Amino acid sequence: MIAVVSAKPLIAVLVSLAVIPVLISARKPNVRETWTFAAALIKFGIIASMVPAILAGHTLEFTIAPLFAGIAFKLKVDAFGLLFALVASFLWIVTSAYSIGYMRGLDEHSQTRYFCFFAAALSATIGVAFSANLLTLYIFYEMLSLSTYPLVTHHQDREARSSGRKYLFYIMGGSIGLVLPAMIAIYLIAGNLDFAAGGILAGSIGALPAAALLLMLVFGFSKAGIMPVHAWLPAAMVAPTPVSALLHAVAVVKVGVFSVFRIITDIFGPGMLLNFGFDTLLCIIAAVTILGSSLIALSQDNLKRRLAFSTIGQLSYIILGAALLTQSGMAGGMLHIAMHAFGKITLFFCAGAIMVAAGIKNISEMKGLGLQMPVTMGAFFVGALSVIGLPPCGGFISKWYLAIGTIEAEQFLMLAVLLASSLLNAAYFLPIVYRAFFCNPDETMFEHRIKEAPGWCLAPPVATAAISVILFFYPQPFFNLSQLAVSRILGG
Amino acid sequence: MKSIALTSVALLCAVLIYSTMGFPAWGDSDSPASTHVSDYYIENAVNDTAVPNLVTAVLADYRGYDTLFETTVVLIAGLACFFLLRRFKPRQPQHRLYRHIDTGITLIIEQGGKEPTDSEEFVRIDSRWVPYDLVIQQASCLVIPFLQLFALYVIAHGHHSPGGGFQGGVIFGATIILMAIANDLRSAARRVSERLGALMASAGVLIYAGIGALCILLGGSFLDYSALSKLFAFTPVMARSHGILGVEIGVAVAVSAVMIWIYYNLASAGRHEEGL
Amino acid sequence: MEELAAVFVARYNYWGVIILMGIGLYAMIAKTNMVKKIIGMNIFQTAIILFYISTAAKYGASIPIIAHGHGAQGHGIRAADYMNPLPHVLMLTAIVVSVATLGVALALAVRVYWNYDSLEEDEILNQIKAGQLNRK
Amino acid sequence: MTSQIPALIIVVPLLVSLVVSLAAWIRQSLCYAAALCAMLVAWISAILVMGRVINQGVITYRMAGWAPPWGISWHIDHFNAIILILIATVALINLIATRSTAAREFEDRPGVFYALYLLFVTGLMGIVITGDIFNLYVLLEIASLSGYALLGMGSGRAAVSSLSYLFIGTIGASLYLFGAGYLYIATGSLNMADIAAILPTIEQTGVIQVSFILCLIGLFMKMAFFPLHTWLPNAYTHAPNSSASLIAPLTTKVMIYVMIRIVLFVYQPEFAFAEMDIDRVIVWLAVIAILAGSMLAWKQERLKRMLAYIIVAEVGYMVGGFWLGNTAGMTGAVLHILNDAMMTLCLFLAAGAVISRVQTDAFGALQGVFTKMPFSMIAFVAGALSIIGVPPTCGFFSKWYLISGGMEAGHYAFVAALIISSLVNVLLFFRVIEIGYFEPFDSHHHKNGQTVREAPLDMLVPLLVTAGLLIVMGFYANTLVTWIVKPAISAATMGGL
Repeated sequence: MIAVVSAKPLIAVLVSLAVIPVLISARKPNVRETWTFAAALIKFGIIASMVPAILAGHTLEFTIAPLFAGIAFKLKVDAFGLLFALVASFLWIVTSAYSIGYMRGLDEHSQTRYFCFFAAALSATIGVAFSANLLTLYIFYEMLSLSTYPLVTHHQDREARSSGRKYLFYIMGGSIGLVLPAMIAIYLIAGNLDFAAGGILAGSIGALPAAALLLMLVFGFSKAGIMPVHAWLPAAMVAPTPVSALLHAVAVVKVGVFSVFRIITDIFGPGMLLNFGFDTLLCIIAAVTILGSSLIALSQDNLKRRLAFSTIGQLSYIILGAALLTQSGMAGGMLHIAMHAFGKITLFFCAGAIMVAAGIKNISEMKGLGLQMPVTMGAFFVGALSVIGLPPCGGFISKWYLAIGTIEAEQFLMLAVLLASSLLNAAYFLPIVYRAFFCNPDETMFEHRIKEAPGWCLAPPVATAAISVILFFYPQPFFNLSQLAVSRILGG
Repeated sequence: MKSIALTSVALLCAVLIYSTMGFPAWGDSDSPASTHVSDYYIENAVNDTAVPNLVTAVLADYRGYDTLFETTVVLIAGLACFFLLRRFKPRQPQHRLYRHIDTGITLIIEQGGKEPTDSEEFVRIDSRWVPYDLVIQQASCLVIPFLQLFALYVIAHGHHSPGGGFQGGVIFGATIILMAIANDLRSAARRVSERLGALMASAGVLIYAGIGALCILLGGSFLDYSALSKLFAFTPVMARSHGILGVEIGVAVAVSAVMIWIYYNLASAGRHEEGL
Repeated sequence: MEELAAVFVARYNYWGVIILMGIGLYAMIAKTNMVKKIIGMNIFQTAIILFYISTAAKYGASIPIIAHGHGAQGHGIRAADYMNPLPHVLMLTAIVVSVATLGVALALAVRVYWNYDSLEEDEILNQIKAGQLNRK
Repeated sequence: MTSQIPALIIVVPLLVSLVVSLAAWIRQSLCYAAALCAMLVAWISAILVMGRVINQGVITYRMAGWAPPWGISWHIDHFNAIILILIATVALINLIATRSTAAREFEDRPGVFYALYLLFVTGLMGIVITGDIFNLYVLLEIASLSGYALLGMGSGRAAVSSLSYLFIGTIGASLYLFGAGYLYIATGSLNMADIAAILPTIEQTGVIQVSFILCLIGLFMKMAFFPLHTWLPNAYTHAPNSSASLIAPLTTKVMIYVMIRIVLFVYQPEFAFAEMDIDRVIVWLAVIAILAGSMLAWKQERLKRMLAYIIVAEVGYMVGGFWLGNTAGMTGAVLHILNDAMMTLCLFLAAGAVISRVQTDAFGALQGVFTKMPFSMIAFVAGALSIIGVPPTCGFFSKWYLISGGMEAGHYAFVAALIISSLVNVLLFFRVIEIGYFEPFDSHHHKNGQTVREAPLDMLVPLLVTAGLLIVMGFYANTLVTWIVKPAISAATMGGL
């Protein structure tokens, strides 16, 4: 393993920030959107260009500034971070396209502000993925929280206001109230906050304080949506759909999960967690969230809210994968970051397309919609399959590894939870598809025929759905990265 | 409230009185306060500065930096009173009052009436109750010159006897205030106008600070008067002595002017007319 | 008894000063009239000035002006013969500061009087409260 | 001649203030330019002095050429050099930013305003630079008296608030003077270094203890340490904007500097921490101060008043951090002096910008300010985030040190208070932000058809510079700590506590 000093990670983070002044000064929407696209493409290009080096077993590092004794503001690209960054930056391209269609389609106000903060949020996301230590991660995490606040509250109405409050309460409350003191305590105990395979706390802390710190961090990174700190996510669904799609299905929530994953593997370390038996504790926390959220999702009529609760459950799959502390479990968790991202973003895109074309938000109003919007609902079906974890979609692969992981770890109860949850997933997704394709619409519902959403809104879900399928047959890029990452964690 | 105040103050006093038990006895010439630093002043001040009045020597030389700011504090008080109180827009009175100086009769002139501005025999006053007392006016006329002379003596003789810029300046300022009390604000302001007072106040401190800054230009530290010997044909020790005199003059100018300025603003609530 | 007297004689002026300070402080806390508070403040500051001056005293010493200073050029000056000049110097400064404070305080009091036509704390507070109610 | 550079820091503003007060009677228009030049010179010389301190160590400047215990001398080390830069920077930025505000607020007396402004700055810098406990008192009064005048010039309640500030401030300063008198009786000296050398050698008779307590209480009054804070909110709320944004960031911070200076360099840690044994009590008081300040801020309905109560809480941060008595806590306290001054400046300037356009700072009137004044509000948000302690703004870094200091000392109540206060700050600021951001601009609210638009450039540029500095200081926090704060503290504590 060779640590290569390279400015690439920094540039990858800064690209989207650099484009903000251009966005502000651009008067015409076309220019603004072109620049957003350009930034997204460049960002993805830079991140993709790091893949060969990482696959060759190197890491890329860049120290920006020293912050405290022993901690620097430092970026480091390893396989896991790159996996996440690849997913997020690729989906930004797709989402940019979708944003254009959606924002124009609904004629939203303050589009400049929207694109600016979107770009800032992406910078923060990539920053989290490339953080070399907990403090750097925390800095980007906070940056992400704040840059998404104007996006969540984009509509600036009463509902947005109360959602924004909830969002801040959970996210900032968690990060300032729990993560910050826990982080400082860890710094005082370990002397640094670097992410290191095998953890930095091993051997220097007793079981009880370790449990306290672990819980503070797991619940403090409330973006991961672990129950009971999940309530912000359904509330945040008041945001415009592209925001929900990219940020609340991919970037923001996955940042939370990614942080928890890092805590488990690189701060506490598998050895220590096994010693103290915390793996079971984490598994139970994850299992409760998985089942609980799926049950709640069943009862939601608003499509976006149902998707939100589904997301909460799927996030805990990833945490479950990490908590299993086995080869396949971890690999499954990491893969799920990618697979779920493609599946869920498809679903959100479809929900948005339905909003734009038909103005429908609730599932009960979607009878017969499949006949009117066959492409959209087809993509929705593929996405749903992927999230449920059925072949031929990518979601199957990650769930497969998770299941193997539970067996490896001899946590058979967790296997049962996984299976039960898959059933529940099917139970809340398939009726939507069924209703759309096989129920006859009520007489009054579609008086005039609904057209498919405009091309900008339609192409992205189709593309992501297609990729979901492709990933089933060809998961190698993500699979190789996850294997590399896991071998570093467990081999170290 | 009062009882709480009383008990807490009494408690504080008790603690402080108890703490005095650790003090050296009063008048003990071996106490730290009377030996450590002060002995140096007593034994060396005359050699260092050629000023027999130790208080003056310490005040204007050893601790001249303190004294500079002490003078500045006075200036700040003047500036603050002006800043807070001065009202430039005069009231537009219904009528103007003039007093016939010889008889003491007050004339009320309504708006539009002919005003006796060109006559020597009338003086404008601001309110009917402006005192007019021949005995006081004449007595103050007699006293004021001597008081001012005395003020100058106190300033000039600060090197050898109790006195100096502050004391002299205050006496000088008090003479003008006496004039304002004995006559009225207008007649005092005719002698020393507000503008003059304000300029003198700043100029006085400027003399002090300027001498200090001059020492820097001549290669010494700030306020190191011995550097002045390069400019004049003094020995460094005499330069200190003369520097102290210069500084004292600055202090006197500033203090006297500020006293007058504060009085004008306070006594008239910023209008510079008679009466609050 | 004699010991007690000795203690008293050695410290009574400090005690007096402290009591004077207490009086001033009490006036500042307990009096509601602004001018009385200002007077209390002056008493308080004067007490501290006296406190410092007390430390300058030496038994059997003269005022701190060197006799025949010019001729002797400082030879044979005994420190014990002269009072400590330093506290005098310091207190000259403190006096000036307290005068300046008095001036600023009075100027502020005049402004207060313009606004509220009163120098009584309670009345001013009432007016402030009433003003706030009116605004609401 | 380079040895005279330290003198410029004090002498130039002093001389120019005198020139300005002369010019006020001759040509008012010269005053601003002169004040600006003076602040620039002072700022540059403060930076040069910092450079010399870093390269050559402590600078001792002998006033009038007399050696320390007899004459007054300045003692410039890392600690006061950086505070000098801070004061000069804040004063300079504020001078530029409030030019038009001052012209409006003091239409017929700007000259005297600038004279007092410079004298206030001179006083503060003199407090910081001096090495003599009595000289410190004199300059304290310089700064205070000009401060009373500047604060009292506002309309409405300003005079009464300023007068009560004057009462409490005078008691505080007099108690300090009284404490200094006790010290003088015990040691016979007024020079800080000299006293520090004498104190360990003399017999303890309680005099030193009492002097310590008197000084401390006096300074607590001056720095508005809860429950002696009552003067602060009123004085800052009703003051003219151009003086509030100068005085609010600096006064309390300089007083905390004085406390640290006196405790570490006069009484010395061994006495102050080990013998007096009041450190835990003071940290508990700080905990109460932090919580009370935050809670009281929550109850306010005006921007400046809310900020004033936040200052009360922040004073608790610094006092508590210092009295934790370990290196991390003290580092946090010193760093927070710098950061808090800049944050407060940023917020007060932003509030001033808003007031200059909206005419009031009542929360109800702030509707839609985000759309009308986006850049001012960006700066406001930056200041708010810094107060909350969000990285990478500087507030985060000092909070980090404070919290880790609290953890090291095992004072978990202090840690909890810091965290709670951060969370309350989130609520406080987002309440304001919500009003400005969500509620549409309502033209009915604004009488006389006032067109609310972005603040003028001469106000906006310094404001944005300040906001930018908050982030720059965040990134350079480590540099500040290793180059300046660490040497400052270790000089006093001989490397360890």
